[in-house]
Amino acid sequence: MQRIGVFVCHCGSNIAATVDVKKVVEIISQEPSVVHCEDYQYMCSEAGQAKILDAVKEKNLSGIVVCSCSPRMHEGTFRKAAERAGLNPYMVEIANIREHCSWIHKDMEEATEKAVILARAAIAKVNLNAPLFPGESRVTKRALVIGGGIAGIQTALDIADAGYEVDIVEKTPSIGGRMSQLDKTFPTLDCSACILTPKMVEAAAHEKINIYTYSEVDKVTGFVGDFTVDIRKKARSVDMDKCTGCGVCQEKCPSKKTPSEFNRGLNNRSAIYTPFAQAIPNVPVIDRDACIKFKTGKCGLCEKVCQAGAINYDQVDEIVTEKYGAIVVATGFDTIKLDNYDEYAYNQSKDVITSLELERVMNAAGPTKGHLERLSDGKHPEHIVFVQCVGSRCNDNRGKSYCSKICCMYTAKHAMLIRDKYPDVKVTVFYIDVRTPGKNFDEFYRRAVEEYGVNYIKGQVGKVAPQPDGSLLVQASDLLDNKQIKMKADMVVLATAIEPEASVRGIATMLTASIDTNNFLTESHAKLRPVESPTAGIFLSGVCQGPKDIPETVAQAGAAAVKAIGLLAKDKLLTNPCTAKSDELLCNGCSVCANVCPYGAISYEVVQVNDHGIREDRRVARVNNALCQGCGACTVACPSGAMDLQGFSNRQIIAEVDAICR
Amino acid sequence: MYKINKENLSALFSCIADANELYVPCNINGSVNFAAWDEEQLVDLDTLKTVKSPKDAFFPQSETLYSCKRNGKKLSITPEELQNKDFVVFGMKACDVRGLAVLDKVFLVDPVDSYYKARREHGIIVSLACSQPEEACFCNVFGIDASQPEGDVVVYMIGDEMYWNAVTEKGEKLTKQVASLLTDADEAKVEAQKASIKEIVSRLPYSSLSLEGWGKDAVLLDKFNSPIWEELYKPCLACGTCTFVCPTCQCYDIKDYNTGNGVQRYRCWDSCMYSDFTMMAHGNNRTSQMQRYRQRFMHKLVYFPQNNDGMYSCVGCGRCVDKCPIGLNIVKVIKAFEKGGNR
Amino acid sequence: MQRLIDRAKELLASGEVARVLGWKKGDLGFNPEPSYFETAESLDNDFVYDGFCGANLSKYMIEASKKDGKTLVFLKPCDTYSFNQLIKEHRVDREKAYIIGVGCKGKLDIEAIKAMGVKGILEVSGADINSDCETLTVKTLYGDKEVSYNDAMLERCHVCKGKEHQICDEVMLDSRDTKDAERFAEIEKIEAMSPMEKFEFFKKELSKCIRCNACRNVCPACSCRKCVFDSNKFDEATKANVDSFEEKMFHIIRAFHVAGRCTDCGECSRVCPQGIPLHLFNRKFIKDIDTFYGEFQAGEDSETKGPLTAFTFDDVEPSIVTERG
Amino acid sequence: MSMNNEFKPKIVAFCCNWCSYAGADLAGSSRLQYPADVKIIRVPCSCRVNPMFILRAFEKGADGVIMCGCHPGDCHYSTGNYYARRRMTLLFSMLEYLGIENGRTRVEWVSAAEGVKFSTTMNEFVDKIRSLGENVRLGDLRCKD
Amino acid sequence: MSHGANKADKIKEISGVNPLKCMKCGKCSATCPAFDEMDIKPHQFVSYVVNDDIEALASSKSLWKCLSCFACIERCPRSVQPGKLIDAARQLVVREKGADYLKADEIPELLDEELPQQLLVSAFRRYRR
Repeated sequence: MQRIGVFVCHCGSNIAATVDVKKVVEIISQEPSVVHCEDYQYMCSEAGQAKILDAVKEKNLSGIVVCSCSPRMHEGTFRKAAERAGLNPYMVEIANIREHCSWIHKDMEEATEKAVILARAAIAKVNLNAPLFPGESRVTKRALVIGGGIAGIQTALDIADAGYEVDIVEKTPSIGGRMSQLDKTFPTLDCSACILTPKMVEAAAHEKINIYTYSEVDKVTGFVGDFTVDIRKKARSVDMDKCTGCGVCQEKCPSKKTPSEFNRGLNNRSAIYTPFAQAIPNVPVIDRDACIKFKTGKCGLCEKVCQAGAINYDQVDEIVTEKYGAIVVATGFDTIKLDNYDEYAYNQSKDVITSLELERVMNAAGPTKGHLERLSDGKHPEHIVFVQCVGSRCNDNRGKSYCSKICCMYTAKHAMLIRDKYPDVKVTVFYIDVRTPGKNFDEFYRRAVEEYGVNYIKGQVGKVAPQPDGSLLVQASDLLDNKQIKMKADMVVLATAIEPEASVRGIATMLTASIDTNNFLTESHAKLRPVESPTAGIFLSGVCQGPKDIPETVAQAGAAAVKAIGLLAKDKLLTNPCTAKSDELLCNGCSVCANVCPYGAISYEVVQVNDHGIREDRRVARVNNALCQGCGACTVACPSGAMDLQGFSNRQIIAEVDAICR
Repeated sequence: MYKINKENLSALFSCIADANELYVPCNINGSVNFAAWDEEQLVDLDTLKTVKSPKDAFFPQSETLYSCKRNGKKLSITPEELQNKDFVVFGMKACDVRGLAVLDKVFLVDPVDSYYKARREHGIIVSLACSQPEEACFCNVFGIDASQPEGDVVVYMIGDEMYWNAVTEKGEKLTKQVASLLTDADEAKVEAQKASIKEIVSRLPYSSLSLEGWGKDAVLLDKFNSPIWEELYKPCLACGTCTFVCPTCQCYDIKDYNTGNGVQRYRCWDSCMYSDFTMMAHGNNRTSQMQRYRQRFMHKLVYFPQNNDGMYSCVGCGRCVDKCPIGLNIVKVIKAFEKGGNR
Repeated sequence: MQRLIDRAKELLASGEVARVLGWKKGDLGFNPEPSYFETAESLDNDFVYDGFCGANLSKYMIEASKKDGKTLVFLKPCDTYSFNQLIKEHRVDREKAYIIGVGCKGKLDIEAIKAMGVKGILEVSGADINSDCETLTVKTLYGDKEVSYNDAMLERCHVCKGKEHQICDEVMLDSRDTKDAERFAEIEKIEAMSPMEKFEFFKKELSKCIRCNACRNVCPACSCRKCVFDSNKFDEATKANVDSFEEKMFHIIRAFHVAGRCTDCGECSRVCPQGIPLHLFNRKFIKDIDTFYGEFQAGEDSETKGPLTAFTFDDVEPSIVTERG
Repeated sequence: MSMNNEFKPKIVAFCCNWCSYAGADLAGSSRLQYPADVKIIRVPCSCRVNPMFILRAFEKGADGVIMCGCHPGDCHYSTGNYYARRRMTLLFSMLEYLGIENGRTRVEWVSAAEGVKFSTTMNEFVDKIRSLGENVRLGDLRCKD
Repeated sequence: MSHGANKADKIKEISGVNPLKCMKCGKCSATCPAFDEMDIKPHQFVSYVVNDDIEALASSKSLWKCLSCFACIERCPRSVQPGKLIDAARQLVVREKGADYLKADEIPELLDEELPQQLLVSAFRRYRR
């Protein structure tokens, strides 16, 4: 039995005006295991805390109950006081007789009776409290960034600049990501390559940054501060160290019929290729599915022309295993497939394109060398129609329920650029709402309308019909005029919804990071912890967490970096001691607890147990204290009661229930 | 010897219940067990064996021994009152009555169990001869005569009549109480029924079961160390069905129930099949199911007879034979040893 | 039956399996017991397989999985659900089992025959798996009786989940469709009662409980090494049947612990010495899970997450219970 | 302690630390009254509430049990209340099936900002329990004296 | 509850549509082949139901100009599907006018050559009970 001291706070008159504090002391003094009970004006004051210290010494207390305000207010205060008195801080429980009692009741008799019951519940709990000690775990001072787009690059640079090692894993042959595909960026219209390329170069050159391109994360184990990651370096068939990036191989390669991923399939590339001219590293890869040498065994032209002797057909995938303290996910996005949107004739007409394809069309390094032309016949268009919200804001199973956020702005950008470069081209934009929250964003959109004469029509396009003459008939509504419009266009550009990169689901599973129904990674708190995953040590950067534009992505990338740096700066992590604990003698090893753990904190191992004389090997659950956040989901899932939560144990809660119902 | 027409049984029960608590076999949602009689109850005297034996009436499955109440830091203790009213258990079978003799050997020897003793003193047994013994019965193996049970009053169901024969003083007293409902009868029909029962008993599948090698002359260690146990126990589920339906199992556990303001200390039947049976501070003295399984039968067939002048603590009622979920039973144990050379 | 013995001997002889988990003849002709066989002789002498071999052997495989070598086990179609579920819970080792799926023509309940008033049963013929399973001839101390096979079947066979084995290495012997009742009909009947009627119904049933734990110990889902009701983890260790509450607590929690894991194998109801229809608890949870979260049959496979370890964002709220009236 | 014979229900409220307990605190600091019959037990998350706790409360004499947690989607531990929701739905349905009066149990999602909702909910719940009267179907008689 | 609200509720009930889901994109009106013939346009239908103005809908020309081609139902991104609302409004009107609204014998007279076949097919499909 514990030796418990109970301290009843008046909180000035906040408690004492409604609760008969003296009477509470009188009744509670009679409780078994209570060896000390007193009341005081303000328990949280220095003098109040001193009373705890004195009582612990004089009466040799082993547990403390403070009847006062909410534990959310002063639990920490009293735990520290107990610690100063030489007690384990977790031997303190609070009976909330202010927020849950004196403030909500008027009748003194009733409130006093309730205060006594709340105190009894706290005493019953303390009787079963045990000292708890936060665990420690070490931190590997190295971060992994998954994804080499602008988000990943920025995060890596920020972490590296703070002095920590960073590895970037990028699945394509080059870093750069979606931003490298863009022509110009809003709202300032700088050339995307001009601002991105220096960052790419900086990342590549940074002594603390190590880039794995054409690589994927294969396996993740471990936990915050101590992750172990297997990175698969896919066989490039080109020796990174020998290649000089001269490009001769790509010129000579006879297989040139593979749609270029970088140009969104608008033109073709060779089998040995770098995705784009400024690629980093500037080392090509051989696409083995397209390469004649790999398909037929004959050819080998690239090997012959390579003066550096860098071509190596025998290369195999290589697994690199590294340890990290923090992992940042920056996997980015792709546009959705438009197969279900027949009405826009995307699959029927080459002149109906997505906005991302338009970026490539407008780009000097793109398939049309930057000339605005119809992809069907190369003709100069006279009229271009932009359609907003294609697959965004839908709840019809064809598209996405969310707003893709960036389309309004890039459409204004496209319209403006076209009108600027080709004043003869008529531009019509069909919109539902124009959403421009952001610095200088609405001004930008207004410029498109006012200075560049872009025709914005409120209404949605219902149908795009390719005509025999090669033009496109656009049928739409004009809601403000209450008319149905039919107009001819030469090109139609679809502001296609964006969605998280398909690979993110697998990555999230490996990281045990939670993911929402749209495949966006879930943040730990929507408002207060927007760049942290609920899984400790995992941070979110860029569109993998939700649609955002470049400035927001860069800001979030920096935020994620800071959170990661904050973690890496620590030598050791103190873990919350109120974690789940499994009794291995009771554990069935059935995995039901692991199934409900949101943190992947439970693993299984086979151990030899001595169950009352029976020695056998058993599969039992192990809770990793560094990962467990103490929610208790496992404790209820566990049928045998093997899993219990320290600080909120089954017996403690039952004791509280009993005390209340008594 | 008296008799009463079966039509008047209800009046008889009512008359008995006027002055005593009365327990009779009743059908409750399809299962027949002894229960306190009232007019609503569906009395069933045709079913040979109640699921639970009537030992409940003398040694309840759970009973409070005493209560503690807390008042501040003070405790007050109130012992439970002992049975102080007469009660009648009507319809016990020969085996059930013998079961009580086994319990007496446990509870009425020093130190005497006052709770049990009070119930024994106040309990009046009206036993019923078994007109239709069933396949699992083997009471004859233990020298029990199903046709002529022990008890304070012995009754026989013959045709439309129930024959009533007071055997003891208690029985005479009860007979007086219900005399107005009884008429005189001769013993001829009863004797005929006894003979018929004996004939049926001789044809029972277990009637010639041999207990050779068991009992007070058994070589304890040979039995204990026999490898046969290792084979026998394997299908056992370790449930307590056999012990809880048994008329002679007498093991109990004592536990506290927290009522919020105090504690009720009660005892309840325990089963040697349970993994925490006789679990003590130092641990458990039987750690495997084989040991627990062996304990049950060694106790019934060896230890008990060796400590009680050869009296087996099995009465051959066959309830465990009927009720074991996976078809194990004491008869199979006896037979296995017979086959295995009776070591 | 001889085919089963022959096949078992073959597998023993080839060394494919180290032992056979099957059935040993009883001493009354209707009380066979689960048993291990390690030799051809013991199979010849003692092995039996008939309509009374109703127990679910899958739970025995927990212990068998700890032994060296493979165990040949005979599983009925419904047992295989339990076996799958046990694989899911890592309680049995698939590699340690050689499963012969045995056909099923419905399993018999000696209690059902006794409930028809048949007393002093000595032998039951017509229960052989090879027979047409239409009529049973019961030889008793008091004369012979004929009983319809169907009327003597266990409750579970009337609401059979089907005669497909969910997991096995080979199938032997034929099955016969025995389903002639709706699985949830009983539940619906109770659901339609008034609260007072429901309460009285269950009170009466549960007051019969003697806490013998047969339901728990036979249950393949109750495979805990130590049950919460036997440990002090919840301060709920109890053996007494002091008053009706403890039985409620025990049976509700037991049903809750196996919810989403119970395959509805019906063993609990089969073994209850007091004839409490315990499946009414488990089946209620199954019905609710089906209604609230989509149809789910535990043990159909050995991977799918159970309904209580999964969720969807738009699951029904608990208030549905009040709202549906 | 009470002198009159008015029925004073015993009501246990399990509140998750992050939303509902804070919501109850807010109800307190906003001085929103609700009956003293409600006693709150703090748990880290609604998923920590074991059906055994609820039955235990009834066993020991509670007349009503309510569980409050973060709104679905807002769980501090991301998924806890989704599990809790399924568990409680099934448990409540079972209690109803056993003939326990509907309404003795309740789940309500209360955020840290919903002091008003907390207080309204508690008022409603206490009213409901008062209308149902004493819990006689689930208690253990031994606890009544 | 007002009479109008009753009717709007009825329409929602019959159609199974929640008009509040509408984000006013106008795609229904953009795809409607009978747009020009309608006095109340498909997208306006939704607002009329939201605003309980059922009388106006019931007396509108549009009600009978809709071809039930289901283009708006197919393409509505918000599952509001004005075609279903129109259909429900029609049913309401038909029910109110009762059996006397149109006798089968009168139909042939009312048909003219230019009447789209699709309308007939769809009418039969809808109202054959």
